[in-house]
Amino acid sequence: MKRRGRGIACMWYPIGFTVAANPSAAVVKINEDGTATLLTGTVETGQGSLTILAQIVAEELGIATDDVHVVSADTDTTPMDTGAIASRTTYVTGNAARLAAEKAKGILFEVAAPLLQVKADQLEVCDRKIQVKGFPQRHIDIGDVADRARGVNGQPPIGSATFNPATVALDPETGQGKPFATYVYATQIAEVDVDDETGEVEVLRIVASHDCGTPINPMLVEGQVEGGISMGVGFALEEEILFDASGRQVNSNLTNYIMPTSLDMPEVVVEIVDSYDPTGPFGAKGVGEPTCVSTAAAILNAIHDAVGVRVTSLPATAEKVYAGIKAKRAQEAKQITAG
Amino acid sequence: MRAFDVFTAKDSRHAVALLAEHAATSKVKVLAGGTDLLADLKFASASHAPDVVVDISRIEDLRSIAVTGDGLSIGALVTHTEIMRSPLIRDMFPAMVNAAHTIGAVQTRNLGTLGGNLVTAVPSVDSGPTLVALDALVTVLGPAGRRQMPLAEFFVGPRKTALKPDELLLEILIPTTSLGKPTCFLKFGLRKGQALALVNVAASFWVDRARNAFVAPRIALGAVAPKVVHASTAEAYLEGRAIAPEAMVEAGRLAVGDAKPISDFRASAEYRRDLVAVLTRRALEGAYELAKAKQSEK
Amino acid sequence: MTKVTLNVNGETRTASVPPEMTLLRLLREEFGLTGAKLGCDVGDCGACTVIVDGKTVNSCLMLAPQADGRDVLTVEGLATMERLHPIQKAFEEKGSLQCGFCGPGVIMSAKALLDENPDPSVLEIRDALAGNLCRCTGYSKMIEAIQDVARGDNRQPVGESA
Amino acid sequence: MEKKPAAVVEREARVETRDVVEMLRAPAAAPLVPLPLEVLVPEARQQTPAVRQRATRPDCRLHGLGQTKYIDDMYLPGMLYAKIKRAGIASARILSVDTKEAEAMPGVVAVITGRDVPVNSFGPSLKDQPVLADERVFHAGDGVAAVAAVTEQIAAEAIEKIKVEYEPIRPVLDPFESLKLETPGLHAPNPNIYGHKVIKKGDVAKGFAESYRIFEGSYRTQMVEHVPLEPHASIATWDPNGRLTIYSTLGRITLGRADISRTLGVPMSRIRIIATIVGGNFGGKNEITTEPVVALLAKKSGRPVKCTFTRPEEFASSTTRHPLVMDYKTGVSREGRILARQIRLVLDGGAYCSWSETTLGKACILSAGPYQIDNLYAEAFVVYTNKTMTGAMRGFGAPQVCFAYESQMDDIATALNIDPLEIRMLNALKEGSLSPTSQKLHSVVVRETLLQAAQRFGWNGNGARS
Repeated sequence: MKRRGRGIACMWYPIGFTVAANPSAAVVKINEDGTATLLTGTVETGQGSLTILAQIVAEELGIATDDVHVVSADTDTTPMDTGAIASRTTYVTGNAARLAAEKAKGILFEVAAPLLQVKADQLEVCDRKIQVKGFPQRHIDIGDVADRARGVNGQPPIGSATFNPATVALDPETGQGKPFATYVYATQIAEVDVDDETGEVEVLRIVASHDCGTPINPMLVEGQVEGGISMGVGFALEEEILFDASGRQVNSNLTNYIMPTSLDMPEVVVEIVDSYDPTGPFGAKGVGEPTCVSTAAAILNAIHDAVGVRVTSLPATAEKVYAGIKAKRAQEAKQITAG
Repeated sequence: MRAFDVFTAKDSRHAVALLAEHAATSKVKVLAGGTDLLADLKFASASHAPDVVVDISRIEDLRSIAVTGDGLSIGALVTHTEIMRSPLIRDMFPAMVNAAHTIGAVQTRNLGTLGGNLVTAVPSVDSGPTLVALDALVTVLGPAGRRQMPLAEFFVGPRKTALKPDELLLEILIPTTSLGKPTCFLKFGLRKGQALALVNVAASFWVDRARNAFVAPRIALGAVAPKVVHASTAEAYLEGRAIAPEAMVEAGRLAVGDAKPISDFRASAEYRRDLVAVLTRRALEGAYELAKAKQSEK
Repeated sequence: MTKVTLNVNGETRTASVPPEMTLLRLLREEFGLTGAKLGCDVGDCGACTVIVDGKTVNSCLMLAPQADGRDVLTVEGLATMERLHPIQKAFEEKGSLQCGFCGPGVIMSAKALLDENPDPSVLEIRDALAGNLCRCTGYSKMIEAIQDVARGDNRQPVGESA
Repeated sequence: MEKKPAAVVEREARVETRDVVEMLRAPAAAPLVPLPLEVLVPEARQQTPAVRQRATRPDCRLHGLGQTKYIDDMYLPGMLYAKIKRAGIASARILSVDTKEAEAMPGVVAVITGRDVPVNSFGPSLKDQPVLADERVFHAGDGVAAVAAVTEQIAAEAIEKIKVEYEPIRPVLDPFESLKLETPGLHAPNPNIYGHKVIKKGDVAKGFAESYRIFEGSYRTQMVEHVPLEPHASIATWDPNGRLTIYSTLGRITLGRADISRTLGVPMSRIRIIATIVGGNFGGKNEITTEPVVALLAKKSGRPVKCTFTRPEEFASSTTRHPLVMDYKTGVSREGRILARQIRLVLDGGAYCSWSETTLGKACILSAGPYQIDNLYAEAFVVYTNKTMTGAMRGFGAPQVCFAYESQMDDIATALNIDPLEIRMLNALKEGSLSPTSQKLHSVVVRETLLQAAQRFGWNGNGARS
């Protein structure tokens, strides 16, 4: 018989390295037509980080995502970056990119200020224009300013910046200190069916609520959460590298290392919670790793809710769940006899 | 993959001739769908790799699905996808469709053939239990001509069949006596997509309507013995017995005794035994549901 | 060496190859069509999926000589000079691909599915993609994109939409 | 059997009679691939402000067209293919490596062993990992030699002809055996416990004394592979100024360059690393693997050299997620508030340190869960074993400890008959809460995520069971 259960799990997760410096540098070049190029040493490994960085630079410059081209991952041409690790790209590289864009923008403001007859600090960007704060009708096209910066002022608008998360070393005795600049939080709830005659677990639905600060790109955040959950489902129920007695792997292929296929994935519902981190670029934190953290815990709690079995070692294969069910029945039978 | 020569057979006789020609001097493998063979050869050691591959994938005379005077004949090169889509098979043996559906994924089912699946003869062969439960026969062709044998005897052991090096599997025949026999196939794997069976079971029986009793019950178990086996004790117990839930439970219990599972990295023998009991009972229930549905259709 | 002649994306192509060469290597190494990927080389991951005579296959599990005389469609054969294929457009708009390595295979599986079944259920889509492993996306946005195409939300090619 | 397939005879003849250069097979001229060179840009990419837009990815368009060039899709003129010989034994001393037969094979251009690596050690914190094992094998996936040949097929056959003589050493596979003092140090003089971390806050003894009930549990997790769909790959090519360019699947090029510079003994200014688009990382591509090998083979052969992992190598010769054994003891008040928690974590680090230090630290700090706990003692150890090396993997220990703390949280809720949502709301960190390291936290939204998820799920608060 199939038994339904639900389980909840929440988590917290930091952005960046533990105390250790993990800086990013960035260079933003505003082209003569008001579009921009970002140089970053980070690597696109699938998350969409280059698009996120383009959005951050675009936001800072008041232009559109498509106006920003990103050059990445070449040690000859791009500045130092700690890399695609530790859920740090949006926050750390994003801060560096925003600061670099801000510096380049400062050059444009210097050029635009006399034209608009105000001081540079009275200017802002909006919709590909540089305008006077409070007087949006007084504006100049950003492309015109950029071209003038080069051709008249002889000062091409290029900015470079670095960012390193603020941390405080941990006390070696007590571990007290500030290991990370910021953290994200999340809750996932799983609904499962457990076949009480075989131990087979079917994950029906996972609802996930994640904090990433400001979602720079909600679509890409959802993609991270959905993907992280699939990794979490595998971690919970299926995946394990196994060794023989001599220490050699016995399932080092995708036939026998069981990871979720499309048929094994539940319906996934993603919510992004309202959140803003003043230390992040436009309030953003990060989302890569945390997405797979609470899935297994939620599923295991749902299994417990369904059949009353607490599996304490992962993965909770059908065999383990069934062994738990059998043991529980034997225990109950004993109690009945004893009673 | 190591180098080998490929000879393409035009028809089944040509294939047998090619096998006869090369088997004496070379290590020869037959290529049908290739989904098992090529996967095996990719990382094969020198001692295991063939020198010659006889490609039978272009043979046209082994692709038909037809009812003949002897029963339902399925050519060895019929793919799993073709089985799933055959109206004839869908109608007569939904269990075969279900079994085919559990093999690999779309890509493998499009290439993989019924004959290839059977010849591979892994203990968990997903095409095996349903056909064994239906008392299927196989026809093979060799230099001396054709011979026929029950599929249950064609399977000899893990990755071993009764096929001689110069013989070719031609067709699978489900005898007239089994046509339309209510059958249910169930497979238990470690995931839903692209799963290998920890246990697979097929159950099949006719219903004596007057007595509502089991007639000619067959239960075939896969992945729990060196080859697909009949759960003979359970079959004997059910023969002529009134159909009742308790009888199905008992048959499941007895089937466990007919299984000789091993423990491996996928599952323990103990768990496989428990699964045999559950799946056997459920397969009997499933076959009975089918029998009742067929009855009400009439 | 064996001579093989096949139709690839509508063009007749010929190559002389070792008989044990797979269709995947033929496409990638001889024809320079690197859309189909080598992810596992044994038919588990589906990154090498192409369509042969209307059916998806793992091109790592087919010998090049077996493809002789057949029609092969690869991911490179879907778009035109003017526009993306509707599935490609939907995948882009939904953000269905992350690292993208499984993408060409997934898109070919989706194409074969929609060719045969223009209005698939979610379960049918999941079944059609079960041979294409993806580690990034959890498959969700792929399934949504395929539903979009089936519903006709994306019938209109990118190059022509207003 | 003696008889060689005609195809082999034919090809060997070709290789023997021709100059190797002639054997190099540049791909035939690429066929016309229709590409929409100008398609409309989706609206979200053109909007201002840019942030919060569901902007599409230009790289996603290339992926969908099959036009993204991953490393394995790249070919440089004259390129050779490398394969790495794997030890296949978990623990041994290498007595000898005989590469003569492989070197003599037609089509083989260069062969190297661990002794050819200028500085044969690297690692993000401890430099305990060799590029190719030279004296000692620490796990079965260790490389011991590598071959560059004109085809991948020849390279694969050549590594089978390399003969390695081993003196087997009994492998240590269980982290608890490794922990024991009498177990010989695997990486002597380094101790088997190569990382240790403590987080101490408040007074756990006092907290337990004040507790209404104390719960104890032990939890274990497994070794997991990242399974990027794209296997690790790299191509190395040198120019006549002694400059090395490596195209690589690395996710961290600047730190990767440091490791390559160190192992090759080449200044960083002479190394260029280009990481096009990586086909999945998840932490598994944060360290060099094939890069120094292809660089050395390219130098020896004077040709560009590519190496792509097979899927089995992906499992056995790259990092994995740390298995953990986690002991939790938690004291709670009658209302379910956590008053004290004591945790011990043992991480199985496998053969090499890799990112264990980071994993150890994060696991230890995060092990308390997103809860306000005034009295906490968490201690973590990481030990060597002769299994596949562990390293960075999505979550750095967090998925493991979350499984433990959230499993125990539900057990506490069940025992006290409190709804699982309620007990979490009661204990959750809040704005300004002090973390286990006494960091004052900001932008804390644990409770908001709990409520949002519960509402969307339809959690109706009747989770308490007696």
